[in-house]
Amino acid sequence: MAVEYIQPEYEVVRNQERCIVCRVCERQCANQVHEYLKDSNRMVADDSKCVNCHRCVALCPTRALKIVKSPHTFKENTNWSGKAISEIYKQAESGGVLLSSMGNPENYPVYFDKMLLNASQVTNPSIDPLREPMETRVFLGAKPERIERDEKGRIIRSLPPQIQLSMPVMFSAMSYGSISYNAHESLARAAAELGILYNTGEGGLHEDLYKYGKNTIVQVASGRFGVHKDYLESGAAIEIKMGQGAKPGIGGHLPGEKVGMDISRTRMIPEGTDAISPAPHHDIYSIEDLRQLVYSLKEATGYKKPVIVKIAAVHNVAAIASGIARSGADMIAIDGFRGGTGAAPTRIRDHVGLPIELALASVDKRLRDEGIRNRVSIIAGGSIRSSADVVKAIALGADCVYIATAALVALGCHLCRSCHTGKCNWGIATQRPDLVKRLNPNIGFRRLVNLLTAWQHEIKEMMGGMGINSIEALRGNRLMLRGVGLNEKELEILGIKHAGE
Amino acid sequence: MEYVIIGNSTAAVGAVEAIRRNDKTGKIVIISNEKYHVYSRPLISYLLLGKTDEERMKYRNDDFYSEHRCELKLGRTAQRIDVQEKRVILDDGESVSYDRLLVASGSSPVVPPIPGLEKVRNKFTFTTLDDAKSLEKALFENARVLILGAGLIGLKCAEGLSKRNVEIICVDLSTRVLSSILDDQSSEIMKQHLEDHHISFYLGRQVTGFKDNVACLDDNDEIPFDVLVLAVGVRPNVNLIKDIGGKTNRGILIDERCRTSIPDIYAAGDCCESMDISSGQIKQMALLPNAYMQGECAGMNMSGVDCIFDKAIPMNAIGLFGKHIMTAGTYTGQTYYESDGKDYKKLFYSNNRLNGFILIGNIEKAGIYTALIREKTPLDTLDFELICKTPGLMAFSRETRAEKLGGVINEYLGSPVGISCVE
Amino acid sequence: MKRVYVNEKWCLGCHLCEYYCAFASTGETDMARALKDIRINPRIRVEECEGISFAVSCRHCPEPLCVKGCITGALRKIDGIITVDRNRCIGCYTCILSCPYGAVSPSEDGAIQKCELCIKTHEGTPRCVLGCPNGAIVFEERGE
Amino acid sequence: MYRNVSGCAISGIISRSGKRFSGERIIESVATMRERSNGLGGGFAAYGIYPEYKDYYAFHIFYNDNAAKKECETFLEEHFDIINLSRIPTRKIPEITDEPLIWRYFVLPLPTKLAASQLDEREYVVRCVFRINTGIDGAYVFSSGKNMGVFKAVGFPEDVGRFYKLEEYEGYCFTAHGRYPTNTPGWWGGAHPFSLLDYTVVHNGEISSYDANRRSIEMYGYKCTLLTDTEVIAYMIDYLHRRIGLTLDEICHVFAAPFWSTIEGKPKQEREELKFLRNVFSSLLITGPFSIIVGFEGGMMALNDRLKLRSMVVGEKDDMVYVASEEAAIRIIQNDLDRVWSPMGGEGVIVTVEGVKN
Repeated sequence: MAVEYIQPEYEVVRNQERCIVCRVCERQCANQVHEYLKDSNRMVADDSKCVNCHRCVALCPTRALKIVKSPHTFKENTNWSGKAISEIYKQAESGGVLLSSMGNPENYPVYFDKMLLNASQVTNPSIDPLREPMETRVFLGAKPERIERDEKGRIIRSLPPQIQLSMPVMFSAMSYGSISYNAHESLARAAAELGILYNTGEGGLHEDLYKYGKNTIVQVASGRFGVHKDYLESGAAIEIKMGQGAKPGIGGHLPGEKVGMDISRTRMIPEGTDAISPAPHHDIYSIEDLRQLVYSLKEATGYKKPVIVKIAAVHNVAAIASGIARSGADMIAIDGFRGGTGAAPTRIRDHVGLPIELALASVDKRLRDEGIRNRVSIIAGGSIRSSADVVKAIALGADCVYIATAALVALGCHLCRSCHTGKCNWGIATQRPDLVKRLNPNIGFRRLVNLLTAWQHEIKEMMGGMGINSIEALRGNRLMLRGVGLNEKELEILGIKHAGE
Repeated sequence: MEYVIIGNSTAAVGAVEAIRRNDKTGKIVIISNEKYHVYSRPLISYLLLGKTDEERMKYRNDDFYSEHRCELKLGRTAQRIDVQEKRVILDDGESVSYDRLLVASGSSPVVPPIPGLEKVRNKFTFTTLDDAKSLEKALFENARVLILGAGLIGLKCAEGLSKRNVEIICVDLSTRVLSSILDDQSSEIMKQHLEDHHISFYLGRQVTGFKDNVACLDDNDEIPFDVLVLAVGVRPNVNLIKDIGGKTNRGILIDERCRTSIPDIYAAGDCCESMDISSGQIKQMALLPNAYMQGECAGMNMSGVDCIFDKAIPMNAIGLFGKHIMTAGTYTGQTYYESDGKDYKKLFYSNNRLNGFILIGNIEKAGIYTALIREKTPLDTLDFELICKTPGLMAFSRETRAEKLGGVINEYLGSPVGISCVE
Repeated sequence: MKRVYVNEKWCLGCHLCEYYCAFASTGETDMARALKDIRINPRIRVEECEGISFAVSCRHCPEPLCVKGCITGALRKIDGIITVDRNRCIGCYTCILSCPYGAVSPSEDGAIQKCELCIKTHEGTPRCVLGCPNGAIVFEERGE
Repeated sequence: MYRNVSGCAISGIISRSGKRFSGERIIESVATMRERSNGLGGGFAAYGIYPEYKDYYAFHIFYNDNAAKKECETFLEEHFDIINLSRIPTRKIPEITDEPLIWRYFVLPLPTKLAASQLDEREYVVRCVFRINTGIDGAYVFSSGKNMGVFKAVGFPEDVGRFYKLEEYEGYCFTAHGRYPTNTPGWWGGAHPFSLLDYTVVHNGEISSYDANRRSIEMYGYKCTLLTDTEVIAYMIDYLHRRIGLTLDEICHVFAAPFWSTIEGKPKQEREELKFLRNVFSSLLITGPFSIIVGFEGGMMALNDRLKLRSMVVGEKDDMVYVASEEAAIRIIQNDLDRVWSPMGGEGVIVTVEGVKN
């Protein structure tokens, strides 16, 4: 095209003094940014192809590369940002819906960053996790409202199915298809090693990973891909996906080119066909329908598996959660609007949903107000970035959190937000064998284990500082939180006081 | 246990190292008619060339004998073996008793029966350090050196002399250089290369006689020379065994455990003949690697550990004026061939096996071809077309590669089922 | 003994091992300075073909044909590691002819070179292993 | 909403045989620990003091003024049969000032009202107490059990005891509390013990699980108006003991649950029980330092947090059992002890009067 409306976002800066022409950048860039010029024996780059994934930067052995934001600018103003302008150019050219990946990047408040944690001083000793037991084990599942005793007066210990986790963090749903086999294997093995769960997402479960079933949540989504009896029985829990924080109200679409032999078999669809998850479940048009699916799944698995219902955080999330709690579900997963995705319409990703912090606070409060909080466990997801976010989410009232983006980042993801291209240079969001092999699960699983081990240490440190040595005493303990820079309404919804109060 | 080794070169070292692996205390006696610490014979040409010196020619470090606790009888010749008494009688009458004896007596240069040879001044053979030292002493500026034989020894000698400001003339009965290891075309390439380095050849010619220091050829040409090097071949030293009725042919006959036909007597190295597994023939393969491995095999068996060496093949790595030649095996069967006139590659194969090869120039990873011959690898188990073009592990199956490179062994899989989360 | 093992399943064909190997033998502290405008001649080599790649370096065989065949005694096996005394090596390349892995190669000065597990230049893990981004080359004790 | 953060002294005395004794001894005991109080609150719970009205709920109520009293009494009359009402006798002493109107009522639920409510009698009483405490401004029921009473005020505990003429009461069990609140002005209702029905709690400590416990217990209809640890603990005891039906022993395993590592080491049956309790009642786990003495009809229970971050000593002499923050507070009233020990963190000490089941 003669007119270039859109200019490269990044520039690849190469320090020719340091470049030894090893060509690793060229070999490792699936976007073919780098090129070797034989005549002059030097490397050059085509900035327009760069997605800023940093694969070349990370592998350059002489640190000769860096990627900088292009100083190119439109005549922007507050209203017409460069992004707004380029998006118009793109749509004027393509006539299509804009697609994006990963979580909402826009400048909405991040409430986790506006809450501070408490610590003990004088009147109540802080507890040193290096010296005293510091417990992060949690149980997920419905709790009985009364107890019964046998004829000897002993408590009858029959409970609805429970999940025991070594720490209140799980890997949330990412389908095999949206991410690679090696990414899945890394998650599965890390979950097994850590004593937590990972989630298959809606793409079914590769037969090689059935052995990690006790650490697996099997998801049932609107496309019902890969759902069969063995699949349901293989997992520790079943999740019904009603919605996803990154794209509430929107289904999923795995392009046919990603549906190779293994994925085709796992999803139970023909090779090369698009895998389209409808926006709604076509058998769930009401809460009663959901209840039927919950019980169908329980019936199918002999009431041995807890059922999770996952919803996107939307405006009336509290009422929806209340309905779900009464539908027989054992757990509710709430996914905030910053949650990641392999691909979502940009407008949906950037403009729909709620911050998880507010959604979580209002759901927890609503369920308590209705006296049904113990009927369900709450799993909060949608951009939990650190152990501090975990602690804050638990203090707001979550039983457990879901992480996905953080896990991918641990696996090497650089948040270039180009998942939808299928050319993930880090071997995560791709099905191209040459790219998939870049993620060695032996390394990947170890990095995930390291990440959560580190988080667990930090969680223990923060708990110890608060004088709490079992994480259940942190759950819903909102006095441990104080807001900074929040208005009355925000504080009210979060159920916390302002710092200094 | 008393071990006696006749000879102090490669095979002897192989035997000593093997014996000491199994027997730390037994007595080892080494008898050699040379007075030197063990040195590498093939290096004598490099000594002439100035690329090495006597110190660096030592095949093993100075402390080799003490470390391996060997008793040395150097400059002494083993005259005969007394099989009944199990002892070796030396030239000075001393007798050395043995429980196990290794004959690693090597070979001697062939001196052809040419009329007038006895009157030639400055004539040398070229297999020992003393040979090289004597030859060096006889050299002078612009001397004409006539080398009889364009084989491995003759040409290495020629190269060794090349920096000495002497004229080098090579005569060989064969019409080709290195006729024992090269075929016509490769031989021609090497001849060109050698001529480019100022070696003159008289090929397909016979020296019929000498008139003092003039060689007379069969076509009546006469070549005057100052120094004569006889490099027409070597003959195994078999007499010690032959004298006591042991089986010999051109060389001493040994089995795959390096045993001679006489109990408790082993033989190894250039004095032997053994099976060339690339051709299935028994032949003399006077090659250093074989000598070491035969010596090692003999040493193992002598010290009580059963060991078989049945992987002997002819193989030669030789560099001449910067051009490297590698050959191995037997040149029979179908061929794969590529050459640009300077470099050369020919592979010989039949019956699903690689029989031999000749490489000139690009010798990268040649050992992979050697291994195919040595291991008799069925060619249909690998990508033969690929390996012909490029020797490498790529041509093998994934499983074979994994085995060779260790990739599949003990790959850490974490805990297949770790901490269960199910109540 | 710890050895280098290669698993082609994870080899990306990035050739970084070769560069880290070449760098290791320079004794320099900065790779850019060490290898700028240099055509590297590493002791570990990546074989590549149609999407398959793997690095090959000396296996330090229990029965090393290179050592047994070495005409000068320059190649020795010391504490399980096959090392070359470059002072003794005269470049006959019998070892190249012997090595079934193709793991010995000529160096610039004519003497041979091969992987010596970096023992002459660095402590600890060989540099190719450290430089491999994907765990395709590992340095492990696996028993013999 | 301000939450009380406090350090304190606690003491308790019980006769296992149910023998009644004067309140003088508990005053003497708690007075020893004056150092642990700061004059901002003190109080006592006394059991077995109203034998003549043992079948009636004894409401002790603070009124800010007569208007509140009137409103409250109207409410009481609507819901209860009031057998007896009187001012609680007090003694004017300079150490105790600003006292509210302090009244005592012996009541039984009106049978018609009770039947109409479809509630269990005790639940009916609890709801009425909450109605008064949260609905009637200036009225506060601080004691509502049978044959027992709470006496508390702003002041040092020994002064509070003298103020209420506690030496004139005889009971089989007394508990006492001297308060050292760190950040709130004293308020009569805020003093300990905290009670609901016959459950009373005196507590020394500051629990870090407060808001988790509070938000959890409020789900069951309790309203934590005082924002004290003691209040929430009292409600949790009421909930678990009266409503869920856990034994006191089981309650100890909920409040001060053994660490998982300890649980894993137990025999299967016990392990499963402990795990069940921890899992099902995880929100009622109490973390942070505490030592509590819980009084109830026919018994007393003492419990420390599981790390034993607060001191607590138990002494025994014949049928008497003494619990106090400090051994000196026991020795002062009974130096000749058969046995004295410090319970382990999380080890509940439950003493019941013979013939009474808990």
